[in-house]
Amino acid sequence: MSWADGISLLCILAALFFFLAGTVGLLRMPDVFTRLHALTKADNLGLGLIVLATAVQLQSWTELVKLALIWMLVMVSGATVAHLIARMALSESSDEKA
Amino acid sequence: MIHLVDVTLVVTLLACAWLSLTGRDLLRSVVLFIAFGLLVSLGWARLRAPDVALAEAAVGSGLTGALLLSAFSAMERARLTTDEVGLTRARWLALGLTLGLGVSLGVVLLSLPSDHPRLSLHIQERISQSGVLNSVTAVLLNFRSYDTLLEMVVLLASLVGIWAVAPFARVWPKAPSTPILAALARLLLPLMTVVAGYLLWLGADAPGGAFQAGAVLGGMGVLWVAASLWHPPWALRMVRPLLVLGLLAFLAVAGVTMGIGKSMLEYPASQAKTLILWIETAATVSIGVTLTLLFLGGYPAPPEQS
Amino acid sequence: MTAVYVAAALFLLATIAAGLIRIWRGPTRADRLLSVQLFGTAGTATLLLLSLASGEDAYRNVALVFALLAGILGVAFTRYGRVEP
Amino acid sequence: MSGSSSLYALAGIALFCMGLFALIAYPHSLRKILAANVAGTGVFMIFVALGYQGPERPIDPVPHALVITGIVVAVCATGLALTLAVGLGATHIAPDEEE
Repeated sequence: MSWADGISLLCILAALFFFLAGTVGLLRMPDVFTRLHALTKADNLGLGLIVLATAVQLQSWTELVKLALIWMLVMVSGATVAHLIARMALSESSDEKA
Repeated sequence: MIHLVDVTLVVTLLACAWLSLTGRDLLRSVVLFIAFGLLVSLGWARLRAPDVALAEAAVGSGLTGALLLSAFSAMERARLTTDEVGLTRARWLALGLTLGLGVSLGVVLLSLPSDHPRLSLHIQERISQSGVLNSVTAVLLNFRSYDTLLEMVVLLASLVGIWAVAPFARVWPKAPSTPILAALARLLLPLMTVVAGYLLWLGADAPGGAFQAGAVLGGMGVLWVAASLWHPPWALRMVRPLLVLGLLAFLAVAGVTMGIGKSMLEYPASQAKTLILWIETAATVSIGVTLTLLFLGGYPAPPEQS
Repeated sequence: MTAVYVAAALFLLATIAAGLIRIWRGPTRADRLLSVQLFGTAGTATLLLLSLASGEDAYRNVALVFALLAGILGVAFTRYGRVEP
Repeated sequence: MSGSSSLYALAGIALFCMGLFALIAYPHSLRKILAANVAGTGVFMIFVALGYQGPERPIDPVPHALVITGIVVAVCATGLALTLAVGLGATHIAPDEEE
Protein backbone atom coordinates (compact mmCIF):
# COMPACT_ATOMS: atom_id res chain seq x y z
CA MET A 1 0.00 0.00 0.00
CA SER A 2 1.51 3.31 -1.10
CA TRP A 3 1.28 6.53 0.88
CA ALA A 4 -1.45 7.80 -1.46
CA ASP A 5 -3.55 4.72 -0.71
CA GLY A 6 -3.03 5.30 3.01
CA ILE A 7 -4.24 8.89 2.79
CA SER A 8 -7.22 7.80 0.67
CA LEU A 9 -8.14 5.12 3.17
CA LEU A 10 -8.02 7.53 6.11
CA CYS A 11 -10.03 10.15 4.24
CA ILE A 12 -12.66 7.62 3.18
CA LEU A 13 -13.04 6.31 6.72
CA ALA A 14 -13.42 9.83 8.09
CA ALA A 15 -15.87 10.72 5.32
CA LEU A 16 -17.99 7.66 6.04
CA PHE A 17 -18.09 8.72 9.68
CA PHE A 18 -19.44 12.13 8.71
CA PHE A 19 -21.99 10.64 6.33
CA LEU A 20 -23.10 8.24 9.05
CA ALA A 21 -23.37 11.10 11.54
CA GLY A 22 -25.36 13.13 9.01
CA THR A 23 -27.77 10.29 8.34
CA VAL A 24 -28.23 9.43 12.00
CA GLY A 25 -28.82 13.10 12.70
CA LEU A 26 -31.32 13.29 9.86
CA LEU A 27 -33.25 10.38 11.30
CA ARG A 28 -32.92 11.01 15.04
CA MET A 29 -32.83 14.77 15.57
CA PRO A 30 -36.07 16.23 16.96
CA ASP A 31 -36.87 19.05 14.50
CA VAL A 32 -36.02 20.35 11.08
CA PHE A 33 -33.45 22.93 12.19
CA THR A 34 -31.32 20.48 14.14
CA ARG A 35 -31.58 18.02 11.25
CA LEU A 36 -30.36 20.74 8.91
CA HIS A 37 -27.42 21.28 11.23
CA ALA A 38 -26.53 17.59 11.20
CA LEU A 39 -26.84 17.31 7.44
CA THR A 40 -24.53 20.20 6.55
CA LYS A 41 -21.67 18.29 8.18
CA ALA A 42 -22.15 15.39 5.80
CA ASP A 43 -22.47 17.78 2.87
CA ASN A 44 -19.30 19.75 3.42
CA LEU A 45 -16.91 17.50 5.30
CA GLY A 46 -18.06 14.11 4.07
CA LEU A 47 -17.96 14.97 0.40
CA GLY A 48 -14.84 17.08 0.88
CA LEU A 49 -12.96 14.13 2.32
CA ILE A 50 -14.11 11.85 -0.50
CA VAL A 51 -12.91 14.48 -2.98
CA LEU A 52 -9.56 14.55 -1.19
CA ALA A 53 -9.35 10.74 -1.27
CA THR A 54 -10.02 10.81 -5.01
CA ALA A 55 -7.60 13.66 -5.64
CA VAL A 56 -4.55 11.88 -4.20
CA GLN A 57 -5.21 8.95 -6.55
CA LEU A 58 -5.17 11.04 -9.73
CA GLN A 59 -2.27 12.55 -11.60
CA SER A 60 -4.01 14.79 -14.11
CA TRP A 61 -4.40 18.54 -13.45
CA THR A 62 -7.70 18.81 -15.29
CA GLU A 63 -9.15 16.11 -13.04
CA LEU A 64 -7.94 17.99 -9.96
CA VAL A 65 -9.59 21.17 -11.19
CA LYS A 66 -12.80 19.21 -11.79
CA LEU A 67 -12.70 17.74 -8.28
CA ALA A 68 -12.09 21.16 -6.74
CA LEU A 69 -15.06 22.45 -8.73
CA ILE A 70 -17.29 19.65 -7.44
CA TRP A 71 -16.37 20.42 -3.84
CA MET A 72 -16.82 24.14 -4.29
CA LEU A 73 -20.19 23.64 -5.96
CA VAL A 74 -21.48 21.42 -3.20
CA MET A 75 -20.30 23.85 -0.53
CA VAL A 76 -21.75 26.96 -2.21
CA SER A 77 -25.05 25.46 -3.30
CA GLY A 78 -25.28 23.44 -0.08
CA ALA A 79 -24.94 26.61 1.99
CA THR A 80 -27.46 28.49 -0.17
CA VAL A 81 -29.98 25.68 -0.11
CA ALA A 82 -29.53 25.30 3.66
CA HIS A 83 -30.36 28.99 3.98
CA LEU A 84 -33.43 28.59 1.76
CA ILE A 85 -34.57 25.48 3.62
CA ALA A 86 -34.30 27.28 6.93
CA ARG A 87 -36.39 30.16 5.56
CA MET A 88 -38.96 27.73 4.20
CA ALA A 89 -39.12 25.86 7.51
CA LEU A 90 -39.49 29.15 9.40
CA SER A 91 -42.38 30.28 7.22
CA GLU A 92 -44.01 26.86 7.49
CA SER A 93 -43.78 26.81 11.29
CA SER A 94 -45.15 30.35 11.53
CA ASP A 95 -48.05 29.29 9.28
CA GLU A 96 -48.86 26.52 11.68
CA LYS A 97 -48.91 28.84 14.68
CA ALA A 98 -51.05 31.43 12.92
CA MET B 1 -19.00 -7.25 -3.14
CA ILE B 2 -19.78 -5.20 -6.24
CA HIS B 3 -22.85 -7.41 -6.66
CA LEU B 4 -23.94 -6.35 -3.20
CA VAL B 5 -23.76 -2.74 -4.43
CA ASP B 6 -25.98 -3.65 -7.38
CA VAL B 7 -28.47 -5.47 -5.19
CA THR B 8 -28.67 -2.60 -2.67
CA LEU B 9 -29.09 -0.09 -5.44
CA VAL B 10 -31.82 -2.07 -7.19
CA VAL B 11 -33.74 -2.73 -3.98
CA THR B 12 -33.59 0.95 -2.96
CA LEU B 13 -34.62 1.96 -6.46
CA LEU B 14 -37.63 -0.32 -6.50
CA ALA B 15 -38.69 0.70 -3.00
CA CYS B 16 -38.44 4.35 -3.98
CA ALA B 17 -40.56 3.84 -7.11
CA TRP B 18 -43.21 1.80 -5.29
CA LEU B 19 -43.53 4.24 -2.41
CA SER B 20 -43.70 7.13 -4.86
CA LEU B 21 -46.49 5.53 -6.89
CA THR B 22 -48.63 4.29 -4.03
CA GLY B 23 -48.20 6.86 -1.26
CA ARG B 24 -51.15 9.07 -0.34
CA ASP B 25 -49.39 12.44 -0.17
CA LEU B 26 -48.71 13.70 -3.71
CA LEU B 27 -45.86 16.01 -2.78
CA ARG B 28 -44.14 13.12 -1.06
CA SER B 29 -44.63 11.12 -4.25
CA VAL B 30 -42.94 13.85 -6.27
CA VAL B 31 -40.00 14.04 -3.85
CA LEU B 32 -39.60 10.26 -3.91
CA PHE B 33 -39.68 10.36 -7.70
CA ILE B 34 -36.86 12.91 -7.70
CA ALA B 35 -34.84 10.67 -5.38
CA PHE B 36 -35.65 7.81 -7.76
CA GLY B 37 -34.13 9.80 -10.64
CA LEU B 38 -30.90 10.29 -8.69
CA LEU B 39 -30.70 6.56 -7.95
CA VAL B 40 -31.40 5.59 -11.57
CA SER B 41 -28.50 7.73 -12.62
CA LEU B 42 -26.24 5.69 -10.30
CA GLY B 43 -27.70 2.59 -11.94
CA TRP B 44 -26.64 3.81 -15.39
CA ALA B 45 -23.14 4.32 -14.04
CA ARG B 46 -23.09 0.72 -12.78
CA LEU B 47 -24.24 -0.51 -16.20
CA ARG B 48 -21.25 1.26 -17.78
CA ALA B 49 -23.45 3.78 -19.51
CA PRO B 50 -21.88 7.11 -18.45
CA ASP B 51 -23.48 8.89 -21.42
CA VAL B 52 -26.91 7.89 -20.17
CA ALA B 53 -25.94 8.68 -16.57
CA LEU B 54 -24.98 12.23 -17.60
CA ALA B 55 -28.28 12.78 -19.39
CA GLU B 56 -30.25 11.28 -16.51
CA ALA B 57 -28.39 13.30 -13.88
CA ALA B 58 -29.26 16.53 -15.67
CA VAL B 59 -32.73 15.69 -16.99
CA GLY B 60 -34.15 12.87 -14.93
CA SER B 61 -33.49 14.34 -11.54
CA GLY B 62 -32.92 18.04 -12.14
CA LEU B 63 -35.27 19.21 -14.89
CA THR B 64 -38.08 16.70 -14.40
CA GLY B 65 -37.97 17.40 -10.66
CA ALA B 66 -38.28 21.15 -11.18
CA LEU B 67 -41.11 20.64 -13.70
CA LEU B 68 -43.04 18.37 -11.35
CA LEU B 69 -42.60 20.74 -8.41
CA SER B 70 -43.80 23.79 -10.34
CA ALA B 71 -46.79 21.84 -11.67
CA PHE B 72 -47.55 20.59 -8.18
CA SER B 73 -47.56 24.09 -6.78
CA ALA B 74 -49.93 25.21 -9.57
CA MET B 75 -52.25 22.27 -8.80
CA GLU B 76 -52.08 23.04 -5.10
CA ARG B 77 -53.20 26.58 -5.73
CA ALA B 78 -56.20 25.16 -7.57
CA ARG B 79 -56.83 22.65 -4.73
CA LEU B 80 -56.31 19.71 -7.04
CA THR B 81 -53.96 17.65 -4.96
CA THR B 82 -56.02 15.03 -3.24
CA ASP B 83 -55.86 11.47 -4.42
CA GLU B 84 -57.36 8.19 -3.33
CA VAL B 85 -54.90 5.31 -3.13
CA GLY B 86 -56.75 2.54 -1.31
CA LEU B 87 -56.83 -0.87 -2.97
CA THR B 88 -60.31 -1.54 -4.33
CA ARG B 89 -61.27 -4.82 -5.98
CA ALA B 90 -60.63 -3.43 -9.47
CA ARG B 91 -57.17 -2.33 -8.36
CA TRP B 92 -56.37 -5.76 -6.99
CA LEU B 93 -57.32 -7.13 -10.39
CA ALA B 94 -55.04 -4.59 -12.14
CA LEU B 95 -52.24 -5.48 -9.73
CA GLY B 96 -52.67 -9.20 -10.45
CA LEU B 97 -52.68 -8.65 -14.21
CA THR B 98 -49.56 -6.46 -14.22
CA LEU B 99 -47.86 -8.97 -11.92
CA GLY B 100 -48.63 -11.73 -14.43
CA LEU B 101 -47.29 -9.58 -17.24
CA GLY B 102 -44.12 -8.94 -15.24
CA VAL B 103 -43.53 -12.62 -14.55
CA SER B 104 -44.00 -13.58 -18.20
CA LEU B 105 -41.73 -10.76 -19.38
CA GLY B 106 -39.12 -11.94 -16.87
CA VAL B 107 -39.28 -15.51 -18.18
CA VAL B 108 -38.83 -14.29 -21.76
CA LEU B 109 -35.94 -12.06 -20.74
CA LEU B 110 -34.05 -14.80 -18.90
CA SER B 111 -34.37 -17.09 -21.91
CA LEU B 112 -32.56 -14.63 -24.20
CA PRO B 113 -29.19 -15.89 -25.52
CA SER B 114 -26.52 -14.66 -23.14
CA ASP B 115 -23.55 -13.70 -25.31
CA HIS B 116 -24.93 -12.27 -28.47
CA PRO B 117 -22.66 -9.44 -29.66
CA ARG B 118 -25.67 -7.46 -30.98
CA LEU B 119 -24.69 -4.34 -32.91
CA SER B 120 -21.46 -3.49 -31.11
CA LEU B 121 -19.29 -5.34 -33.65
CA HIS B 122 -20.76 -3.50 -36.64
CA ILE B 123 -20.20 -0.21 -34.89
CA GLN B 124 -16.61 -1.02 -33.96
CA GLU B 125 -15.95 -1.84 -37.61
CA ARG B 126 -17.24 1.47 -38.87
CA ILE B 127 -16.39 3.86 -36.05
CA SER B 128 -13.26 5.06 -37.89
CA GLN B 129 -15.40 6.39 -40.74
CA SER B 130 -17.78 8.26 -38.45
CA GLY B 131 -15.51 11.19 -37.62
CA VAL B 132 -15.76 10.72 -33.84
CA LEU B 133 -14.34 8.24 -31.35
CA ASN B 134 -17.26 8.06 -28.93
CA SER B 135 -19.48 5.29 -30.25
CA VAL B 136 -22.67 6.74 -28.73
CA THR B 137 -22.10 10.08 -30.45
CA ALA B 138 -21.32 8.20 -33.67
CA VAL B 139 -24.68 6.45 -33.45
CA LEU B 140 -26.59 9.61 -32.56
CA LEU B 141 -25.05 12.03 -35.03
CA ASN B 142 -23.89 9.80 -37.86
CA PHE B 143 -25.23 6.26 -38.14
CA ARG B 144 -28.72 7.14 -36.92
CA SER B 145 -28.74 10.88 -37.48
CA TYR B 146 -32.26 10.72 -38.94
CA ASP B 147 -33.52 9.87 -35.47
CA THR B 148 -31.75 12.82 -33.92
CA LEU B 149 -33.02 15.14 -36.63
CA LEU B 150 -36.57 14.03 -35.93
CA GLU B 151 -36.00 14.35 -32.22
CA MET B 152 -35.28 18.04 -32.66
CA VAL B 153 -38.71 18.23 -34.30
CA VAL B 154 -40.25 16.42 -31.32
CA LEU B 155 -38.71 18.93 -28.92
CA LEU B 156 -40.07 21.81 -30.92
CA ALA B 157 -43.50 20.18 -31.30
CA SER B 158 -43.88 19.63 -27.57
CA LEU B 159 -43.08 23.28 -26.92
CA VAL B 160 -45.56 24.42 -29.58
CA GLY B 161 -48.12 22.12 -27.96
CA ILE B 162 -47.55 23.74 -24.58
CA TRP B 163 -47.87 27.21 -26.03
CA ALA B 164 -51.06 26.20 -27.80
CA VAL B 165 -52.82 25.09 -24.62
CA ALA B 166 -51.33 27.44 -22.03
CA PRO B 167 -51.11 31.08 -23.01
CA PHE B 168 -49.43 32.12 -19.77
CA ALA B 169 -46.43 30.68 -18.02
CA ARG B 170 -47.22 29.27 -14.59
CA VAL B 171 -43.88 29.41 -12.93
CA TRP B 172 -43.15 32.97 -11.90
CA PRO B 173 -42.33 32.53 -8.22
CA LYS B 174 -44.61 34.36 -5.84
CA ALA B 175 -42.04 35.04 -3.16
CA PRO B 176 -39.37 37.65 -3.90
CA SER B 177 -35.91 36.31 -4.56
CA THR B 178 -33.33 36.66 -1.82
CA PRO B 179 -29.92 38.24 -2.48
CA ILE B 180 -28.23 34.96 -1.59
CA LEU B 181 -30.22 33.08 -4.21
CA ALA B 182 -29.49 35.71 -6.83
CA ALA B 183 -25.79 35.51 -5.97
CA LEU B 184 -25.86 31.72 -6.39
CA ALA B 185 -27.56 32.04 -9.76
CA ARG B 186 -25.04 34.61 -10.93
CA LEU B 187 -22.19 32.37 -9.78
CA LEU B 188 -23.58 29.22 -11.39
CA LEU B 189 -24.49 30.82 -14.71
CA PRO B 190 -20.95 31.09 -16.14
CA LEU B 191 -19.96 27.83 -14.45
CA MET B 192 -22.79 25.89 -16.06
CA THR B 193 -22.08 27.41 -19.44
CA VAL B 194 -18.48 26.21 -19.13
CA VAL B 195 -19.58 22.73 -18.02
CA ALA B 196 -22.06 22.53 -20.92
CA GLY B 197 -19.34 23.56 -23.37
CA TYR B 198 -16.98 21.02 -21.85
CA LEU B 199 -19.52 18.19 -22.17
CA LEU B 200 -20.24 19.19 -25.75
CA TRP B 201 -16.55 19.22 -26.68
CA LEU B 202 -15.93 15.97 -24.82
CA GLY B 203 -18.75 14.26 -26.71
CA ALA B 204 -16.59 13.54 -29.75
CA ASP B 205 -14.16 11.27 -27.92
CA ALA B 206 -15.67 10.47 -24.51
CA PRO B 207 -19.10 10.31 -22.83
CA GLY B 208 -20.88 13.61 -23.33
CA GLY B 209 -22.47 15.42 -26.24
CA ALA B 210 -25.30 17.65 -27.36
CA PHE B 211 -28.10 16.20 -25.25
CA GLN B 212 -26.15 16.23 -22.02
CA ALA B 213 -24.80 19.72 -22.66
CA GLY B 214 -28.25 20.96 -23.66
CA ALA B 215 -29.75 19.49 -20.50
CA VAL B 216 -27.18 21.33 -18.37
CA LEU B 217 -28.07 24.55 -20.20
CA GLY B 218 -31.75 23.80 -19.52
CA GLY B 219 -30.95 23.40 -15.82
CA MET B 220 -29.27 26.78 -15.95
CA GLY B 221 -32.41 28.29 -17.44
CA VAL B 222 -34.52 26.76 -14.67
CA LEU B 223 -32.25 28.30 -12.06
CA TRP B 224 -32.46 31.63 -13.85
CA VAL B 225 -36.26 31.55 -13.78
CA ALA B 226 -36.48 30.29 -10.19
CA ALA B 227 -34.17 33.07 -9.00
CA SER B 228 -36.46 35.65 -10.69
CA LEU B 229 -33.65 36.90 -12.91
CA TRP B 230 -35.40 36.24 -16.24
CA HIS B 231 -37.13 39.16 -17.90
CA PRO B 232 -39.41 37.59 -20.49
CA PRO B 233 -40.43 40.29 -23.01
CA TRP B 234 -37.02 41.09 -24.44
CA ALA B 235 -35.55 37.71 -23.63
CA LEU B 236 -38.20 35.86 -25.63
CA ARG B 237 -37.56 37.90 -28.76
CA MET B 238 -33.92 36.99 -28.47
CA VAL B 239 -34.33 33.28 -27.77
CA ARG B 240 -37.01 32.43 -30.34
CA PRO B 241 -34.56 32.07 -33.24
CA LEU B 242 -32.42 29.88 -30.99
CA LEU B 243 -35.28 27.38 -30.69
CA VAL B 244 -34.99 26.37 -34.34
CA LEU B 245 -31.21 26.73 -34.63
CA GLY B 246 -30.50 23.02 -34.14
CA LEU B 247 -33.15 21.93 -36.59
CA LEU B 248 -31.98 24.45 -39.19
CA ALA B 249 -28.37 23.33 -38.85
CA PHE B 250 -29.43 19.73 -39.33
CA LEU B 251 -31.58 20.54 -42.36
CA ALA B 252 -28.84 22.69 -43.90
CA VAL B 253 -26.34 19.84 -43.63
CA ALA B 254 -28.92 17.40 -44.98
CA GLY B 255 -29.58 19.69 -47.94
CA VAL B 256 -25.90 20.13 -48.71
CA THR B 257 -25.13 16.40 -48.55
CA MET B 258 -28.01 15.75 -50.92
CA GLY B 259 -26.86 18.61 -53.13
CA ILE B 260 -23.41 17.11 -53.63
CA GLY B 261 -24.92 13.83 -54.74
CA LYS B 262 -24.75 11.80 -51.53
CA SER B 263 -27.76 10.56 -49.64
CA MET B 264 -29.30 12.71 -46.92
CA LEU B 265 -26.97 13.29 -43.94
CA GLU B 266 -24.23 11.08 -45.41
CA TYR B 267 -21.22 13.17 -44.42
CA PRO B 268 -18.04 13.16 -46.51
CA ALA B 269 -15.50 11.26 -44.37
CA SER B 270 -12.98 14.10 -44.25
CA GLN B 271 -15.56 16.63 -43.05
CA ALA B 272 -17.51 14.36 -40.72
CA LYS B 273 -16.06 15.60 -37.43
CA THR B 274 -16.45 19.28 -38.30
CA LEU B 275 -20.03 18.80 -39.45
CA ILE B 276 -20.93 16.76 -36.37
CA LEU B 277 -19.50 19.40 -34.06
CA TRP B 278 -21.38 22.22 -35.81
CA ILE B 279 -24.66 20.33 -35.68
CA GLU B 280 -24.07 19.43 -32.06
CA THR B 281 -23.30 23.01 -31.06
CA ALA B 282 -26.48 24.30 -32.68
CA ALA B 283 -28.49 21.42 -31.20
CA THR B 284 -27.10 22.09 -27.71
CA VAL B 285 -28.26 25.70 -27.79
CA SER B 286 -31.69 24.70 -29.10
CA ILE B 287 -32.14 21.91 -26.56
CA GLY B 288 -31.12 24.19 -23.69
CA VAL B 289 -33.51 26.96 -24.72
CA THR B 290 -36.36 24.53 -25.45
CA LEU B 291 -36.03 22.83 -22.06
CA THR B 292 -36.04 26.19 -20.28
CA LEU B 293 -39.17 27.35 -22.10
CA LEU B 294 -40.73 23.94 -21.46
CA PHE B 295 -40.19 24.54 -17.74
CA LEU B 296 -42.07 27.83 -18.01
CA GLY B 297 -45.13 25.73 -18.81
CA GLY B 298 -46.82 28.20 -21.11
CA TYR B 299 -46.18 31.07 -23.46
CA PRO B 300 -43.91 33.33 -21.45
CA ALA B 301 -46.04 36.44 -21.25
CA PRO B 302 -44.83 38.89 -18.63
CA PRO B 303 -46.19 38.10 -15.15
CA GLU B 304 -48.18 41.33 -14.76
CA GLN B 305 -50.32 40.44 -17.79
CA SER B 306 -51.21 36.97 -16.54
CA MET C 1 -7.87 -0.61 -2.68
CA THR C 2 -10.74 -1.42 -5.06
CA ALA C 3 -12.43 -3.37 -2.27
CA VAL C 4 -12.24 -0.30 -0.01
CA TYR C 5 -13.83 1.93 -2.64
CA VAL C 6 -16.61 -0.55 -3.31
CA ALA C 7 -17.27 -1.08 0.40
CA ALA C 8 -17.44 2.69 0.92
CA ALA C 9 -19.86 3.03 -2.01
CA LEU C 10 -22.00 0.31 -0.48
CA PHE C 11 -22.01 2.16 2.84
CA LEU C 12 -23.11 5.37 1.14
CA LEU C 13 -25.92 3.54 -0.64
CA ALA C 14 -27.04 2.24 2.72
CA THR C 15 -27.17 5.81 4.09
CA ILE C 16 -29.26 6.79 1.05
CA ALA C 17 -31.64 3.90 1.74
CA ALA C 18 -31.93 5.06 5.36
CA GLY C 19 -32.60 8.61 4.14
CA LEU C 20 -35.71 7.30 2.39
CA ILE C 21 -37.28 6.91 5.83
CA ARG C 22 -37.05 10.67 6.40
CA ILE C 23 -38.65 11.42 3.02
CA TRP C 24 -41.47 9.03 3.87
CA ARG C 25 -42.06 10.36 7.36
CA GLY C 26 -41.61 14.07 6.69
CA PRO C 27 -43.35 15.67 8.52
CA THR C 28 -42.62 19.04 6.92
CA ARG C 29 -41.61 19.74 3.33
CA ALA C 30 -38.27 21.06 4.53
CA ASP C 31 -37.52 17.64 6.06
CA ARG C 32 -38.12 15.94 2.73
CA LEU C 33 -35.92 18.41 0.92
CA LEU C 34 -33.15 17.77 3.46
CA SER C 35 -33.12 14.10 2.52
CA VAL C 36 -32.96 14.93 -1.18
CA GLN C 37 -29.94 17.12 -0.47
CA LEU C 38 -28.30 14.22 1.35
CA PHE C 39 -29.07 12.00 -1.65
CA GLY C 40 -27.39 14.47 -3.95
CA THR C 41 -24.25 14.67 -1.85
CA ALA C 42 -24.03 10.95 -1.14
CA GLY C 43 -24.73 10.22 -4.82
CA THR C 44 -21.88 12.51 -5.87
CA ALA C 45 -19.56 10.78 -3.40
CA THR C 46 -20.68 7.34 -4.61
CA LEU C 47 -19.92 8.28 -8.21
CA LEU C 48 -16.43 9.48 -7.22
CA LEU C 49 -15.81 6.18 -5.43
CA LEU C 50 -17.12 4.18 -8.39
CA SER C 51 -14.83 6.14 -10.71
CA LEU C 52 -11.87 5.11 -8.53
CA ALA C 53 -13.02 1.51 -8.31
CA SER C 54 -13.57 1.07 -12.05
CA GLY C 55 -10.98 3.49 -13.41
CA GLU C 56 -13.70 5.07 -15.56
CA ASP C 57 -12.98 8.82 -15.77
CA ALA C 58 -16.42 9.68 -17.16
CA TYR C 59 -18.10 9.06 -13.78
CA ARG C 60 -16.40 12.16 -12.41
CA ASN C 61 -18.20 14.22 -15.06
CA VAL C 62 -21.44 12.63 -13.93
CA ALA C 63 -20.52 13.62 -10.36
CA LEU C 64 -19.95 17.18 -11.55
CA VAL C 65 -23.39 17.33 -13.18
CA PHE C 66 -24.88 15.80 -10.03
CA ALA C 67 -23.32 18.51 -7.90
CA LEU C 68 -24.60 21.23 -10.25
CA LEU C 69 -28.14 19.91 -10.51
CA ALA C 70 -28.56 19.09 -6.81
CA GLY C 71 -28.25 22.80 -6.07
CA ILE C 72 -30.82 23.67 -8.74
CA LEU C 73 -33.21 21.09 -7.40
CA GLY C 74 -32.93 22.60 -3.93
CA VAL C 75 -33.63 26.06 -5.30
CA ALA C 76 -36.62 24.83 -7.33
CA PHE C 77 -37.96 23.06 -4.28
CA THR C 78 -37.77 26.04 -1.97
CA ARG C 79 -39.25 28.31 -4.65
CA TYR C 80 -42.11 26.04 -5.76
CA GLY C 81 -42.57 23.45 -3.04
CA ARG C 82 -43.66 25.84 -0.30
CA VAL C 83 -47.02 25.67 1.33
CA GLU C 84 -49.39 28.11 -0.33
CA PRO C 85 -50.99 30.34 2.28
CA MET D 1 -28.30 -13.13 -19.74
CA SER D 2 -25.95 -13.16 -16.82
CA GLY D 3 -25.11 -11.57 -13.46
CA SER D 4 -25.77 -7.90 -12.83
CA SER D 5 -27.06 -7.37 -16.36
CA SER D 6 -30.06 -9.62 -15.74
CA LEU D 7 -30.52 -8.10 -12.27
CA TYR D 8 -30.99 -4.65 -13.80
CA ALA D 9 -33.09 -6.01 -16.66
CA LEU D 10 -35.44 -7.68 -14.17
CA ALA D 11 -35.54 -4.47 -12.15
CA GLY D 12 -36.52 -2.71 -15.38
CA ILE D 13 -39.40 -5.13 -15.85
CA ALA D 14 -40.49 -4.57 -12.25
CA LEU D 15 -40.40 -0.79 -12.75
CA PHE D 16 -42.38 -1.06 -15.98
CA CYS D 17 -45.05 -3.17 -14.27
CA MET D 18 -45.26 -0.84 -11.25
CA GLY D 19 -45.66 2.12 -13.57
CA LEU D 20 -48.28 0.34 -15.66
CA PHE D 21 -50.23 -0.65 -12.55
CA ALA D 22 -50.24 2.86 -11.11
CA LEU D 23 -51.13 4.31 -14.51
CA ILE D 24 -54.20 2.08 -14.69
CA ALA D 25 -55.24 2.12 -11.06
CA TYR D 26 -54.84 5.65 -9.71
CA PRO D 27 -56.94 8.51 -10.96
CA HIS D 28 -54.90 11.63 -10.22
CA SER D 29 -53.27 13.08 -13.34
CA LEU D 30 -50.01 13.97 -11.59
CA ARG D 31 -49.67 10.41 -10.34
CA LYS D 32 -50.41 9.09 -13.81
CA ILE D 33 -47.58 11.24 -15.17
CA LEU D 34 -45.21 9.91 -12.49
CA ALA D 35 -46.33 6.38 -13.34
CA ALA D 36 -45.68 6.85 -17.05
CA ASN D 37 -42.21 8.14 -16.23
CA VAL D 38 -41.44 5.17 -13.97
CA ALA D 39 -42.65 2.75 -16.65
CA GLY D 40 -40.52 4.54 -19.24
CA THR D 41 -37.47 4.35 -17.00
CA GLY D 42 -38.13 0.62 -16.67
CA VAL D 43 -38.04 0.24 -20.45
CA PHE D 44 -34.82 2.25 -20.64
CA MET D 45 -33.30 0.05 -17.97
CA ILE D 46 -34.15 -3.15 -19.87
CA PHE D 47 -32.56 -1.64 -23.00
CA VAL D 48 -29.32 -0.59 -21.35
CA ALA D 49 -29.05 -3.84 -19.38
CA LEU D 50 -29.33 -5.76 -22.66
CA GLY D 51 -26.44 -3.71 -24.05
CA TYR D 52 -24.24 -4.55 -21.06
CA GLN D 53 -22.44 -7.88 -21.21
CA GLY D 54 -20.22 -7.85 -18.18
CA PRO D 55 -17.37 -5.59 -17.07
CA GLU D 56 -14.84 -6.82 -19.64
CA ARG D 57 -16.68 -6.97 -22.95
CA PRO D 58 -17.47 -3.92 -25.08
CA ILE D 59 -20.86 -2.32 -24.51
CA ASP D 60 -23.44 -2.00 -27.23
CA PRO D 61 -23.82 1.75 -27.88
CA VAL D 62 -27.08 1.58 -29.83
CA PRO D 63 -29.39 1.20 -26.80
CA HIS D 64 -27.42 3.95 -25.06
CA ALA D 65 -28.08 6.34 -27.92
CA LEU D 66 -31.75 5.37 -28.00
CA VAL D 67 -32.11 5.85 -24.25
CA ILE D 68 -30.43 9.27 -24.30
CA THR D 69 -32.89 10.51 -26.91
CA GLY D 70 -35.62 8.73 -24.95
CA ILE D 71 -34.77 10.63 -21.77
CA VAL D 72 -34.98 13.99 -23.52
CA VAL D 73 -38.23 13.05 -25.28
CA ALA D 74 -39.62 11.85 -21.93
CA VAL D 75 -38.97 15.20 -20.27
CA CYS D 76 -40.66 17.00 -23.18
CA ALA D 77 -43.68 14.72 -22.99
CA THR D 78 -43.78 15.21 -19.22
CA GLY D 79 -43.73 18.96 -19.67
CA LEU D 80 -46.60 18.84 -22.16
CA ALA D 81 -48.59 16.41 -20.01
CA LEU D 82 -48.13 18.53 -16.89
CA THR D 83 -49.25 21.65 -18.74
CA LEU D 84 -52.36 19.82 -19.94
CA ALA D 85 -53.03 18.46 -16.45
CA VAL D 86 -52.69 21.86 -14.83
CA GLY D 87 -54.56 23.68 -17.56
CA LEU D 88 -57.52 21.40 -17.83
CA GLY D 89 -57.73 20.83 -14.11
CA ALA D 90 -57.99 17.23 -15.21
CA THR D 91 -58.05 15.54 -11.89
CA HIS D 92 -59.80 12.83 -10.06
CA ILE D 93 -63.45 13.23 -9.21
CA ALA D 94 -64.49 10.48 -6.84
CA PRO D 95 -67.55 8.52 -8.01
CA ASP D 96 -69.63 9.61 -5.01
CA GLU D 97 -68.82 13.28 -5.62
CA GLU D 98 -70.04 12.96 -9.17
CA GLU D 99 -73.55 12.06 -8.21
